[in-house]
Amino acid sequence: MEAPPVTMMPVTGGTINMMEYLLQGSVLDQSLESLLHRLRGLCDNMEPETFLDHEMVFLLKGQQASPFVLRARRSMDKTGMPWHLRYLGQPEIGDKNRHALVRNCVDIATSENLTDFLVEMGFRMDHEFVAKGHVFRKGIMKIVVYKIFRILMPGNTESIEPLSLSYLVELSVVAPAGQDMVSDDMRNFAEQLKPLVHLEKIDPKRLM
Amino acid sequence: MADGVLSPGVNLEAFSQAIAAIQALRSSVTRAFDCLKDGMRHRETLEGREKGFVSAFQDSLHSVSRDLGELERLSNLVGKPSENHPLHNSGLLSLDPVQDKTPLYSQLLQAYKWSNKDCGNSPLSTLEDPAWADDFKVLPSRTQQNDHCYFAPASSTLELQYHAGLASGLLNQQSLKRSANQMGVSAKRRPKAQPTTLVLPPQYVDDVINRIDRMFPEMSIQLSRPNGTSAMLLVTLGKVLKVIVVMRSLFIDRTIVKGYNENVYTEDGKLDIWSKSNYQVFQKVTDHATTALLHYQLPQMPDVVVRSFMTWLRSYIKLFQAPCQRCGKFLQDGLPPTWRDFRTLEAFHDTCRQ
Amino acid sequence: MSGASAVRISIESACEKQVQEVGLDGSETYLQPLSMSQNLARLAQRIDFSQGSGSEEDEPGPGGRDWASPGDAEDEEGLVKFQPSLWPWDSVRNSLRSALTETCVLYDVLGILKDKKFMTLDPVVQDPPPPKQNPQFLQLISKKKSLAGAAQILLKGAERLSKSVAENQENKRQRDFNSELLRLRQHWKLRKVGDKILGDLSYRSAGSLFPHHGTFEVIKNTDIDLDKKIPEDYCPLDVQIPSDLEGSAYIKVSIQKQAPDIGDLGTVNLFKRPLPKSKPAAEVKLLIHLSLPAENQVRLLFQFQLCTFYEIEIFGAPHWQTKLEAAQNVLLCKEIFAQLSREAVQIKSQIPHIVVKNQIISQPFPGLQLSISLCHSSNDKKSQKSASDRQSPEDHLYVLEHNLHQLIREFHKQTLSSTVMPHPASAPFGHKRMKLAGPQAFDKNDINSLQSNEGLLEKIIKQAKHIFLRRRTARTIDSLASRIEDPQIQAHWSNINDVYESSVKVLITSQGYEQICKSIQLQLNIGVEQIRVVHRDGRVITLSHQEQELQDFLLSQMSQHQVHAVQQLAKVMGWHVLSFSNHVGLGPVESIGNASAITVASPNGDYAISGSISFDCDHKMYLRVRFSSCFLLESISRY
Amino acid sequence: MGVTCVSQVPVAEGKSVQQTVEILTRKLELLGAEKQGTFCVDCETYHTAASTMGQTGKLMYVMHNSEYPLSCFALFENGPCLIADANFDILMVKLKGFFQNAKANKIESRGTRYQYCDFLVKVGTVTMGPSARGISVEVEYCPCVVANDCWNLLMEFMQSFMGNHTPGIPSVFGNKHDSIYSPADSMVQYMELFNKIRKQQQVPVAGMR
Repeated sequence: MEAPPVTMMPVTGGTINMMEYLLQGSVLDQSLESLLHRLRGLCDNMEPETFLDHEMVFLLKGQQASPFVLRARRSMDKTGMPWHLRYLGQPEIGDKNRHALVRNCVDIATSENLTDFLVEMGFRMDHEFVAKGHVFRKGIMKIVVYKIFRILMPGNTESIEPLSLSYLVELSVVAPAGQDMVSDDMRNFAEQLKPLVHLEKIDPKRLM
Repeated sequence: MADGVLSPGVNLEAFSQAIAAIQALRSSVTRAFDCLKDGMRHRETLEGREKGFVSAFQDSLHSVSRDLGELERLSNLVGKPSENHPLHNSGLLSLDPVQDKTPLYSQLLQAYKWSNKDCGNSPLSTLEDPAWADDFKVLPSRTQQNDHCYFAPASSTLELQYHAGLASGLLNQQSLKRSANQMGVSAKRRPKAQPTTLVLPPQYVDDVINRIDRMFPEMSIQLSRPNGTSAMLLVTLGKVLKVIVVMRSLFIDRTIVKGYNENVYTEDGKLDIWSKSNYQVFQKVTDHATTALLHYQLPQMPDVVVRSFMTWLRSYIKLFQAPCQRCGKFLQDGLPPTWRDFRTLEAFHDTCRQ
Repeated sequence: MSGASAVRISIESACEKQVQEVGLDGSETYLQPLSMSQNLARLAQRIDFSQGSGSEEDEPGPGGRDWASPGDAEDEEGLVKFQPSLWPWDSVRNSLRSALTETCVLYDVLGILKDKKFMTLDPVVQDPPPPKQNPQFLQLISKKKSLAGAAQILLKGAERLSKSVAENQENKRQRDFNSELLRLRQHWKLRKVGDKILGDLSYRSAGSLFPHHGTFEVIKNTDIDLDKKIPEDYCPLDVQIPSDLEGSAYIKVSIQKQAPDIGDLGTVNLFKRPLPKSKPAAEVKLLIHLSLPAENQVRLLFQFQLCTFYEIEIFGAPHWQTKLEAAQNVLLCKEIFAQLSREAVQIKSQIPHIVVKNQIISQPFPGLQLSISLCHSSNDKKSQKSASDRQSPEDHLYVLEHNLHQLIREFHKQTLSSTVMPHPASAPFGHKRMKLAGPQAFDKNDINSLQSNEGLLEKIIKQAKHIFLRRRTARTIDSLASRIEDPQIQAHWSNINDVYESSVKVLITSQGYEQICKSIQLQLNIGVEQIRVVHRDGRVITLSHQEQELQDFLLSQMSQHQVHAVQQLAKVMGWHVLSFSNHVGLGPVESIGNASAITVASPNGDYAISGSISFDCDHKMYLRVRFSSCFLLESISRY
Repeated sequence: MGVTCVSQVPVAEGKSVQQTVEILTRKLELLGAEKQGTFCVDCETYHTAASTMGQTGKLMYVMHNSEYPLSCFALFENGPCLIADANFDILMVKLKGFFQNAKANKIESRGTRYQYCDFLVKVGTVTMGPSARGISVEVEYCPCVVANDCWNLLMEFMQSFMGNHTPGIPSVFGNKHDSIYSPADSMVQYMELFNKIRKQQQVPVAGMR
């Protein structure tokens, strides 16, 4: 077989090598209101929105030691929104000059038959949960404050119970690789949220 | 029909000027009252206030009297309507001299009725009519949807009227119906405020639409009132097309036909009643639907019109499935048979229908 | 008990707490000392009331009962005898008992008195009652005194109140700087830079992208002589507005006929409606405007901007709110104009748009000129501006001016709300509908429609075209309707219009024959470039912006209507239609189109009439009638 | 997003692929169709990496269509079709260890896009590697969303320029009944067409190239 000629790809594409910069923290339920209040003041002048999402984590096991993880997420309170399929790479802590956790990420919006398709590809659902909370925006920064709910009966998103008495706070930016400057902005923003919440780069590996 | 009541003797130009003068008078009177209502304006001194107020009021009164004078002058110019035939010259044609064919008696009665109507239709009496007064806002030719002509009762002997009634009943049977007016004479005189169809209560409109909605299972009608009392309908016909119908009371003002998969809402979620379909076939159907609106006209019974329009619209359920009844083909110039006959509802290409 | 420490003993009094039990480990359980009420209750419980009542045996009161139970009382007396030493309330009981005894005696005396046999009561003669008046007199005096006291207190209060009110007013007049600043802060964005206070006039937070910084400075108004009487409108706070935003501005939109060769009748008078009343009206509005409190001006000001006569007769310095609003309006007008002129240069059109200084000139239709100009005048050059204004105060297109403001605000809103919060929350930010484009497989057309971004100028030109077309169509129909009396034209304008589209139904009828012949009903959809006519028989005709086309079309429809009417009438009357044509190519040459013709024969066939209808150059209709058989004469009857 | 029929037109006797395409397009232009740029549909094949999941080599196809420039279609034979945005391609790069791109199997159809009233016609040359292997004709009737409603109409139109090469009813129409036709159905048709053409590869047709 001769090598295929260089064809100009018609539409193939997508944005290559996007990175997610992430800072995380948590607040107790009692202090949620004051945090939201602060966020409303700091963030862009948009109507603050709540969300209610259902996330499923899929694994594909191969010969390699570590399985391939994909996250499929859908909105439960807004109809007509596409499903969100997300790949997240290994997080890098980096040195002191970078103020946020960085990981490779691929965001894909897909049609509703995503779960069927993933199963067809050989993926298997590992776990699922419901996330409920608030989302804010400041420039390119996204701030989500949410609580994770355990799903009591698999597949039934109606019967849920909260996993903890606190809310998870995430400050994230998705930017092309190498734009470490954004982490400075993120740190500045995180500073302004102190002492309501301390946002830090948390290495999930250390926690395990 | 507003023009219809003006006999040829009336000076139309003067008439329209007179209407403008009335408008001016109205506005100046309003201004005078506004001035009174608002009272004294804030100024440094009390004296200044009073002075300012008095002078402002004087000014407005002056303008009232000036406008009134202008109106009086114009009203003389308008002139008396002549007592000619109301039918203009074409009316002469009906006075057929063939005696053996046209019975004199019925003609005389007819003539009586004409003159009777003429009395009633003289502009002065129509001016008193509230509905007509409403139309003063526009130029005389632009009556707004007043498809009825109504007139004051004539002051004639009862006997003549009785005969006239009988005769017109007979004449109506002989398909000599000429205009909606003549029916009005034979049937008992309608009350003056007859065109109630213009101001139907929203509840009634809802009922009519609901009934039609239930009538056709494959057609779903969504009624909304984003602009006050005027209803807007979103009719979804099977999986074929969507129709946006803009109503005014029970009269259909405007209709747009779009594809089933086309967006009928604007960015902010309102019904988009202006943009046309992207597809030629639905643009064509839109035109045909507009034609249908002109065709189905029965001002006295608007609900019948809506119903027949919807029945006609329903025949598009087979827009892509029905071949042309004349040429037997599906396509002509790239379009399916878009025309539906108003009576038989059969499918034709636009060019095959004649 | 011995287990308790020495310290504890020294603190507690032994009688206060009793030890209930001593545990095996030596710890003591105490009984809580009784509280006062508990103690009282305990003591009260100890009273033997039956004994108490028994001890009152010597009371003579309720007659027989007491006499009947002496034995009982004896017994109880005996019972009591050994108790007294225990009784702490003994004295109480004793005095109670003596009181009872007294009352019993009194009761008996009264009982005897009542019979009036054995005893009567006589009044004791006392001193005459002069002191009776005295207390009343004293009362009056004391009342008067206390009333006076109350009045004094009230007066004092009133005085204090009126003083504070006066002080308030004084304060209000003086309007201290800080409260003014607070009020300013409620309406405007302020920030402190160094020792200055800067404010933001721009619409940036509302979504504007106009690069003008739009800052104003807040200054303390100190140049006031405190000794002199303070003028009423003195305000300690003043604002310094950038010099280029001073004065007043508005956008003026007008349409002029460029050359007389456009060949339509309507244009000249189309936009020159008599407006003699508008000037006083505007002045009235202005007066109202000035007398309103500053808060309400926001709404009114907008109305006000649109009116031509923007000449405020300013008495003294305007209030800061007025100043700022005027400056903000100038800024907005500048933004609109900057946006328009940028687009005018960028957009390629057949006839390029011309931008000259403060004016943009465009040609919506050949021979027609749309001009949009920014009229900005600072206060000192007022006279010059008003002079230029008076040249043509009538050709304003207020609708378009208003729409321009609306469009720029829409544009602002769009920049703010184009991106929406993602749902699910993990998804990236993005345009609302664009996010659906991938997963819902939008095709090219859909995506194009999402991206189409028409500029301000294009929109306003389209609107201008439509307005022009609509007004002229109305004019054409009206003039035809008033010139031609038979047949009649009726126009029913739709009550719902878009900025780019409106429609009108046109009916052509003969009076008295509406039922017989209603063949001509038209719907005219007036768009931006053209008029689409939908005929009742299903034909669709597209007319261009040329007025002549519409006029000719309507005339031809009218002539067709006439022929139809004749045909229908003939049928009704029993005549036979021999021939019928909408367009006859025979006969004398018509100035417009072809004549319509019809030939009818009488029922018995003796007579035939042929008529043709045409319009001559005066747009009068002619009916030529020819009688056959008897007369071979052509008679032309003119209408 | 109307109803689409994708079919293959055999190369005319004694003509090259290019010539046959020209004959077709000329007929279309005579009919009054307007040329509106070009189009491209491509299809990449992915194998599940050997014995990853104990399944025997399922094939996954990732396709793009210039008509839906922001979308990416991923499908299995007789399986679900996922419509995603263009980032799906990046994911496939990340999934390299699990799904291998059979580069040699990349197949695409390129050609001209025509519009005739509400019809869209795309006549394309199917190429695999450097060689042209056949002709695809896609006819879309945009206003209609239910496949069976307009099949007769579609067929009448196809007959007008394809003559006796008019295809039969596509298999995807059969199981659609009255449901709404989606772009995924067109991609399934293309996938089936490409698979058919790939199989023809073993039987070289005279006049190819």
